[in-house]
Amino acid sequence: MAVTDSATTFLDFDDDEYDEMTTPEEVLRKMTATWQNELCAPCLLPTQMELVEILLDQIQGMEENIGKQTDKMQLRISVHRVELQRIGFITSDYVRCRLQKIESNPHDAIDQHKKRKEEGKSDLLSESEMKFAEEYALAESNLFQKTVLEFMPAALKKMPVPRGDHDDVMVYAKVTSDDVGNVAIPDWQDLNGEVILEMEPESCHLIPFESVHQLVEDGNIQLM
Amino acid sequence: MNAERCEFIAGNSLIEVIPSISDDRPIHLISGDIGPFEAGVPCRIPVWTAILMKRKHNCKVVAPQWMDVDELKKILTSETESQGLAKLPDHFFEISHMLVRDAREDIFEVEAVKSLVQDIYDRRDAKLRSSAIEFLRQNQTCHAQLDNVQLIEASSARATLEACRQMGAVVRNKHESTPL
Amino acid sequence: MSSGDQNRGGVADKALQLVLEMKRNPDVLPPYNTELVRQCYQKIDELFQKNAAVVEKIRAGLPHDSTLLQPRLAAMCHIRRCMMAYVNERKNRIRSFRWKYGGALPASVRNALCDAEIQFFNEYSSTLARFQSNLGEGGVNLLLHSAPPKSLFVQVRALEDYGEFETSDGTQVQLSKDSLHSLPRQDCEMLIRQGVLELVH
Amino acid sequence: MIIEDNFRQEFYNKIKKGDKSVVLIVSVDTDALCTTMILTHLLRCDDIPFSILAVEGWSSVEKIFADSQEQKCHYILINCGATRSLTRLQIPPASIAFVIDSHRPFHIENVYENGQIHLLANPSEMSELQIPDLESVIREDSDDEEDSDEDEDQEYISYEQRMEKIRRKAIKREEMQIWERQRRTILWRYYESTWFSSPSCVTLLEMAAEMNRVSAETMWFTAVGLNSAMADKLISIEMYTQICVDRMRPFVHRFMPKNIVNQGKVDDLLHITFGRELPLALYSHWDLFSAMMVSEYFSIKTKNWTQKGDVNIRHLLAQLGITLHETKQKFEALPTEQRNLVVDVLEKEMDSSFATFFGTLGYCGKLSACDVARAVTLRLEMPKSETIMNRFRSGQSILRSSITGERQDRLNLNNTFTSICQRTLQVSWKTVAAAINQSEIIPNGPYYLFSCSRSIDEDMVDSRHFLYNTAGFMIRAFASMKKGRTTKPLIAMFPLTGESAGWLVVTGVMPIATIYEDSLLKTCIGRAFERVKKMTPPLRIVDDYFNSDIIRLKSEDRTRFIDFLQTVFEGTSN
Repeated sequence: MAVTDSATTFLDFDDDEYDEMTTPEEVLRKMTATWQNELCAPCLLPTQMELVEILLDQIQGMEENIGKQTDKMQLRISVHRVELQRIGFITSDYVRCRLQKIESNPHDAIDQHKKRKEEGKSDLLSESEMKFAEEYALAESNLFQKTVLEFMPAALKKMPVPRGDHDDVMVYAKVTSDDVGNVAIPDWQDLNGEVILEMEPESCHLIPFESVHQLVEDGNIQLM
Repeated sequence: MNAERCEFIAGNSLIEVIPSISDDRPIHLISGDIGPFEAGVPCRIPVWTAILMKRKHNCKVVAPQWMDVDELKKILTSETESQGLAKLPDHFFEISHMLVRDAREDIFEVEAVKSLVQDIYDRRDAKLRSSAIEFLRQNQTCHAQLDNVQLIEASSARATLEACRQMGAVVRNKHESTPL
Repeated sequence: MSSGDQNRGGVADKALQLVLEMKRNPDVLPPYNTELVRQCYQKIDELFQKNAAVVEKIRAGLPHDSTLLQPRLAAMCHIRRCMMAYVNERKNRIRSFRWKYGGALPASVRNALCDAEIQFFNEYSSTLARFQSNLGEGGVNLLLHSAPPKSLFVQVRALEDYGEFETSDGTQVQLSKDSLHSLPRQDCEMLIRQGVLELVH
Repeated sequence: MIIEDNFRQEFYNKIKKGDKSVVLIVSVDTDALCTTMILTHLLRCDDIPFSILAVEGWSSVEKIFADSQEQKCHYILINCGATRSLTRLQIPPASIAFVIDSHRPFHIENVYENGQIHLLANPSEMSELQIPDLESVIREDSDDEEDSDEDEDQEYISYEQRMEKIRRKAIKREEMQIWERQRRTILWRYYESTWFSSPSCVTLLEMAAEMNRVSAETMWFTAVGLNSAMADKLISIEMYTQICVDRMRPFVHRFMPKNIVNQGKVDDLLHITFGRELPLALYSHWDLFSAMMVSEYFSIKTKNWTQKGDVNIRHLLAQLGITLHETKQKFEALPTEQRNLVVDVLEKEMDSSFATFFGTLGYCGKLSACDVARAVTLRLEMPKSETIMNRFRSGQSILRSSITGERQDRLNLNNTFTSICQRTLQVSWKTVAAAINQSEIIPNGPYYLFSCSRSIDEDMVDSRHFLYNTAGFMIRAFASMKKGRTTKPLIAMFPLTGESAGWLVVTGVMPIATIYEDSLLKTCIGRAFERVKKMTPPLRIVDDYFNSDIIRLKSEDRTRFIDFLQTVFEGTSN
């Protein structure tokens, strides 16, 4: 590709996770992979909203550049504009997909987020996603309260929060990095046993999601 | 994830074009630089840019070398002979679909190419379908290895998988909610 | 449900009617059936009183028949579950309207909602609006970019005299009835959604 | 001002700057539609936003201008706007107008208004236009003030000087009168007749070629637009052939099958070939007999509206060696060599040199540009009850359906041929036959008058294609019945029904004997109607059409209109 690998350094992130220089191209590639994973995963994956924020900045900067251009009719302007639309689509579609998942079970998302925080894992929800989940959960319970639960006898006023059960969901997973090692899947022959599978690079598997959940979060597996 | 999004992702793959305009300043896109362009000199750019420039009469698309009748015939035969799925270039179906639609005049024997790609898709789809039925019928293992599956095939198969899962849920529900 | 059962009346047939009402109108949101909902929770209350009476007898050591305690509880849960399913399905459609029409609900939809639902829509609307406002610098309208972009420009036809309209790069366009336009997709996505513009080949 | 060449620089690059919004005001006719398709293709290539407003009369153009007085935009008027002064139509002061119109002559004020209005004309026609030079028609206002200043500041002037001034003013006034009279005669000759120059779509194709953005589709649109000008009797066969030979030549061979480099076997790319075609409307979608019976040439030759008609037809067919059975069968059903044989025979009989463009797409059969042009025109002009934009859109979809491979589109196209086109030809023939058989065409001094009593299908009567073809057919048929009928024009009146009941649509056609120099179909009917409208007591005449030789007249004013027209033609009052 005539694309020169000029790593135009972009931003040094103070956030420790991004200590090495990250080019916008690298951010976009990671965003595309994350978006694809989020679309294919049955449950919420850890939030990557910083990628979205970086790309939204990039779009803003590029739009200002185009605004300054006098001759708006050249080819490069159209190419830039289409690219901005494409990036705008990925970021919006990613956020919409996550909102959909939060809305389908806000309480579960909030509890999961707190659990991961206690276990010291990476955040499931971003700050604004958490706020959204709480506000939405409140709005939803207000609705149920005013239409049904209010009229229930005392014992029936409480509703158990349904738990998302994702263990039996199968996904298509492609191994993208090299030394991924092995993965355990439930052995249907003997119920408390496990089968160990070897994950060679570039191999594709139809496999229960929970078995590869961690690998997906680490970015070693790409869902399809 | 659906076919439309697969085609969108496929748009990022690179393809060779012969520009009919010259521009010595490369275009610094967020997804990397493209160009500079020199009329008549082939260069590689993302498929979405190629289609954009094609619509503006600014370039001719060079069909990928696998998008040629003899090459496709070879793929079709290897697909028929092998049990599993043959290895195909990434986004094989989406790219051929996009080029046949938007760069029709630049593809030699576009009609033959179109029907060969369709045959290859049908052959693989039949394989995927039969292995899926087999997989769902057995209860020995909850894992199947199918290397070389294309993204677009996985996304269409996922719909059937999801349907089967819901069927299972409905059946389980029936048992639970049957009166005591 | 043969006619025989009809006069005895299944304990949860009202609840079932609620759920069927939604099933029979997949596209149009039927008006909120306050009456049927009321009958449902009155049925639950009736069952609850009966159980309470049996429990009183048990506490007082009087002769009682506790065989129906459990079935009545199961019936109460089942009716409640149908009511929740009814409200939940309506809630999901109300959410989809926010994504279809943006902040302003058309009157036809608004009239079909009960007060609690209107309040839910408003709360949901503002929650979403707040979330969108702190995305990126000046906020992002998530209703835009609803599909992978095919082309920069779309061909549209104005269905009414909308009047003056300014595109993102500042050109003024006069959207008079029955006029055709080629406009940046981004600019007219909302107008298409509100039925001012119609996509044409 | 007039732009003669380098349209890309003078016209396209100006609107490309993008500082003003681009608004296309398009007349609803096939040439304008094809021009719009090519221009919008170019605009889309360059991502230039634009709007399209379809118009059918000067009043709608005036309304558009009135509604956007403060607008700052580039108006592109297609097949309208050249023949009347746009400044008088209150074109928004801050807007610029580019006029791509085949109507001639240009209005003087449009020509000499060099800031706001730009008329696109092709270099080859500048001599035909004979535009009077500026001084002879437009008086500089400056020289009037001069006189008035002189008087104030020179009160005490000698007697001789005062006499000298009076004499000089008298001479000046006299010069003014002479200039005035000369101006009137110049303008009289300049506006005397109206005609059509080459279709606008050809100009657009050449501009697209300048930007090397010609595709098979744009070429096909031009072929259809050019043929529509023929089918609507706007340009002569000589002019049509001259355009095909000169201006279309660089493109004719570009999309021939053998020229496309990677031509495999049959693929569904659009190929355009150029070749001879029988000038018999829709014959390949019909049976030969019906096509011949409604065609001008064969009807007049066999006078098939008379009782002897049948005998003449059989006699002619026998003479040509064509069996009746052959002509009654659907043309497509005939075996190919029989088809070619019959076409050659008929072509020799009509001694026609007509050739046109054919589009082939994958497995669907060949389509001739003149049949498609006819179908598009009738979809654009009928039914009048349909809104302008709906008709514009259905004309557009028929034009597009001729170049997509889809089966459904081809069905719509064939349905248009069989239903609307054939019916229009039949109604046109019936009108002419009735007019002659019931001798409804009456000589009225300097012109013949046909005043249609039967009410014709209300959709058709308002269509330019129907009016021009029927009037042309009628005068030739009328002249073929008796000698000496070739020196007077024919005025035809048709009653309107529906919500415009009580009105007549009036058009006219020049005498057969008129000799058209440099193959331009010049007519002075429009001028005559204008002068009748100016006469007192004023008649209720609506001349809103872009073609001045079609007007609407209140039925009650019919008799006075006939008399006024008679005086105009006799030239007693100029």
